[in-house]
Amino acid sequence: MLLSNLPALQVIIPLVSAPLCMLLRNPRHAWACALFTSWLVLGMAVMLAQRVYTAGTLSYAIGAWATPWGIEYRVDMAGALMVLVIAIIGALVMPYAWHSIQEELHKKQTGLFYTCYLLCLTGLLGIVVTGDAFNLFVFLEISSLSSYVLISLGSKRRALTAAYQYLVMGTIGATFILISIGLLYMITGTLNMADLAQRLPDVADTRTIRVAFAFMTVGVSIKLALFPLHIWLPNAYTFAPSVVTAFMAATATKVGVYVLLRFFFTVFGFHFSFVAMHVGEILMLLAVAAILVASLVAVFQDNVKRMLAYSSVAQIGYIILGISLASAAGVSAGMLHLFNHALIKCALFLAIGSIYLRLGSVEIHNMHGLARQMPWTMAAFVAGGLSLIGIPLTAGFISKWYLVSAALTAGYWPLAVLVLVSSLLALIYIWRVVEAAYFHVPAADMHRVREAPASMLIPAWLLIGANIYIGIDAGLIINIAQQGAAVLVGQMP
Amino acid sequence: MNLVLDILSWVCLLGGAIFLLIGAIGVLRFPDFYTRLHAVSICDTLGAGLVLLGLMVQGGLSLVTVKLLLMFYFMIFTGPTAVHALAEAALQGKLKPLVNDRES
Amino acid sequence: MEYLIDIVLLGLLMITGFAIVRMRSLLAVAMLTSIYSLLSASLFVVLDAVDVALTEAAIGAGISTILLLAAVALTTDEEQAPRHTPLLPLIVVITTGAALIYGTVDMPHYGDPASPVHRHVAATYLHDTPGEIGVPNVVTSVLASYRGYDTLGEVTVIFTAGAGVLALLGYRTRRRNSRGPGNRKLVVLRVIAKLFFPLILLFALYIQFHGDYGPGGGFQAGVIFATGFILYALAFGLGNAQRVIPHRMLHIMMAVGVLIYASVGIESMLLGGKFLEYRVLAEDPVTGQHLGIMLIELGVGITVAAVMLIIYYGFVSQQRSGDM
Amino acid sequence: MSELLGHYNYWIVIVLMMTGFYTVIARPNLIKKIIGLFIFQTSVFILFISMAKIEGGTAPIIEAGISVYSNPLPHVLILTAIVVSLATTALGLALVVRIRQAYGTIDEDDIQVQDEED
Repeated sequence: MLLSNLPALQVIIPLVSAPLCMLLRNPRHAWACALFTSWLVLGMAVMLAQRVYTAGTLSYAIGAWATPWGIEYRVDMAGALMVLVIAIIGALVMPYAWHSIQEELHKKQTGLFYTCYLLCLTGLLGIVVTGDAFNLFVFLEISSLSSYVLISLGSKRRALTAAYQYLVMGTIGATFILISIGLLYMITGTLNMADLAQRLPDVADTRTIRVAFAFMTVGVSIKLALFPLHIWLPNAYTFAPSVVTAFMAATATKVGVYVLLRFFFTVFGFHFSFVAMHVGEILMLLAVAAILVASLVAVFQDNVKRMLAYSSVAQIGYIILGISLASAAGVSAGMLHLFNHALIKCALFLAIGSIYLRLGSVEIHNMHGLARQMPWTMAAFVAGGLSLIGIPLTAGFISKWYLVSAALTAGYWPLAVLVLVSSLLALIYIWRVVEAAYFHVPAADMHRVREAPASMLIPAWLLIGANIYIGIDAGLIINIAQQGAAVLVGQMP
Repeated sequence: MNLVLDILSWVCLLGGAIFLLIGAIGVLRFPDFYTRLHAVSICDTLGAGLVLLGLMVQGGLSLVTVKLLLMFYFMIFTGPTAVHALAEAALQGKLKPLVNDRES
Repeated sequence: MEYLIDIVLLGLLMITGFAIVRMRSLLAVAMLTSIYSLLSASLFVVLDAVDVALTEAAIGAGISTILLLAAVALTTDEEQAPRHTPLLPLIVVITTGAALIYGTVDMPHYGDPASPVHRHVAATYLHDTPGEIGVPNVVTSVLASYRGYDTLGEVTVIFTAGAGVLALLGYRTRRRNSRGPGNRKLVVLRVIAKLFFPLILLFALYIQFHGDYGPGGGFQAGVIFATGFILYALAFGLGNAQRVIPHRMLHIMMAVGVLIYASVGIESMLLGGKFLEYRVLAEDPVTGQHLGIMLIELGVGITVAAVMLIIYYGFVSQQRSGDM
Repeated sequence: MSELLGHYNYWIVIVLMMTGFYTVIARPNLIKKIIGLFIFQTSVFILFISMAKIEGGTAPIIEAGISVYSNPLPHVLILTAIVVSLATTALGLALVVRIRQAYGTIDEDDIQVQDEED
């Protein structure tokens, strides 16, 4: 029963445990419930990935209704990889959450925090595994609404405005997606993605479908914070509770990228998206702008969280750049970077969260001499930073390497230069933190700062370990990314 | 017989419509809040009531008529209550009624 | 005739829409929003979407307006004049609108029976519902069975909103309201509220269980149920309403509704079917469908009613003084 | 001529959508923005329901003697979307109330001024 229903259970389990979590009055119980669920989800994600790896794409008809009539869950290799990313991050973030949340949130809110976290997990997983366009919208809203709440729980009042701004932009994005789904349905009469893909080529030459494509692209771009629609992201990441930032930076925008990939390649098809609509060129332009502008802005930030948030915008640029090359190598490089960046950014934000817990601030000018007090945390930050820059023997290097080689194969040598330049910019902004923490004279009251608890260090170091492991032996993950890309790009010439 | 019923129902419907129109004009033309409330209450009771009556005649003896009857019952209670609550709120909010011997 | 009503309603909607943009008084805008909802609900009736019309009237014109009014009362009524030239927004809006108009050119005509919308998936729902599900209201059968999973997602969305408002606004339980001198003036309202309170609850139950045969279902019923309590709270004060239905109970209800829904799905898995496959719930597949739909609609109704009340309590308990 | 008239419904709906959209992005008042979102979403609902309409059809409740029904699927989708829109509105307004408590204003420009002072 378990195995045959695995795709559905993957989403149902966190969904059911969210209301259960709310009923628990003791914060510790709520945390235990969320922790247990996250690890259960991880276990199932591993099983799911294994099954997809051996048996190929899984399809699950909910309610046993045949496909265009009922809702279908469909997991292929790319989807399994995404589920795995979300589950890993979710599972690692939860043990970390206990101390951090106890410190940053009001006691009354903690139970609800874990409920919303589980709902967000549900939404993100649901988006990835669904094979139905409207069901995607519903789960997108679950994840969005819960992330608005999670962000608004940040301790500063600006968390509220950040959440509000995200709510307004996110809802505009979701409404655009809804309009697009409506137009698609109007022309094809179906909502199932596989069925849409089958019916679209006959009607692809209508203006309605073109508009639907444009609206879908813009709507999803807001969600994944593609430049210049990223303006909600820096505030949201800066003022959200540390755990939320780490979780969302690693998963929410990545799921947006995945949705974009799904629609470009599976639903609309390579030919329509890249040849008829020229989306590759547009995306490449925006990605280049994102990488340059966001990296530059990041250099001038004093708040490390905000700096990393801008760096996230730049990194999303890399992922989109890979996709915009419209080749199997490019897409697999994009997916590889998506996976690696999730690990890197999550580790960095976890380290920053530990610093916030002990230091009460994440501004560079308050971090002078911090490395002596929090050696393990700062070491994790440095290791993550090196990976972000793309030093060899780290995961960041592998994905940038594949990205550059894909760009060169496609004949875009300026892109290789661009990657190099922005890596230098990354070096600068990481260095500013390192300089302050290692080479400046400690502030007077610095000796009171202690190292973070083990429950917060271990998740960060596990992620760093994964980073270095991938940097040394990337075979498996490259294989999965290439398989995922092959599934997506299957129909490509 | 059918013709008679039809005519009856149309008379009711048109009458209701006319009262609704009068109420609307009243809201626009009357000088202050309390007099306007007076105009509104005509819409609620007579206007809507006559329309419902007309529809009941159309419906004949059926479930629809029973439902319409319930609606009518609902309207004659809620309409005046709402107007009363509005006037009460306006009074509490220190809105002075317009007293005569002054043109507005 | 139908087209005439259609055009008139659309025209009224446009007027209301423009008025909403122009007006500065937020209280008036809130009321206009309610009118906008009510007009679109009427339009939905003309367009044969009776279930949607009922929902829009209850949610859009009812609950949303109450929330808007509460929010305005808690903040401020006057909107400041915009200080920027609206040039950039105008360009964005005009571009978007132009793109959409461009997209309409190849659309099937309004009401065209040959359009793909009516041919592909939908035709099967209409054709198969009597045999497979056995309920006359096809909207209910699609909502609860064919696309039942969407509805589970929808309940989760509402649950999320409830949890979110709780996290943001928290709650304070009020002691029983005193009968101050000001309260005497509410006597008419109180008598009527007392008279209608049971009727509203009865009507909610009717909508809940009649959803298979006519317009209605869990959502609409839940909202109407909550409206009954909101009326009670308006007339008798929040403290008294919270004595009737305390906060802790709402928390439990809100969670239990989702759990009922999900456990119907899990039960069908345990019985060897797929998730939310109702036909395995009973010997006869059609009876199974009936049972499944009834249970999940119950879950929906409970969660929606609880969340609406939680949201209302959350807003109103922010007010420092007395009655609202 | 019939070419033009065939789409008039959609065109008005698009104007309505853009009215809401404009209110969201042009108005600095936070409550007005939420109202704008609400109008925007409600208008999208009308778009969906318009496409479900079939000439000479009735509401999709099966009855003997009627053969043409409007399409039930968009109705179902919009039922879901209405609930989603309510959820968004409620959450947005709750945020606005909290922002007012924290900042003492619900005007975007004023908030920005205060944020820069921080």
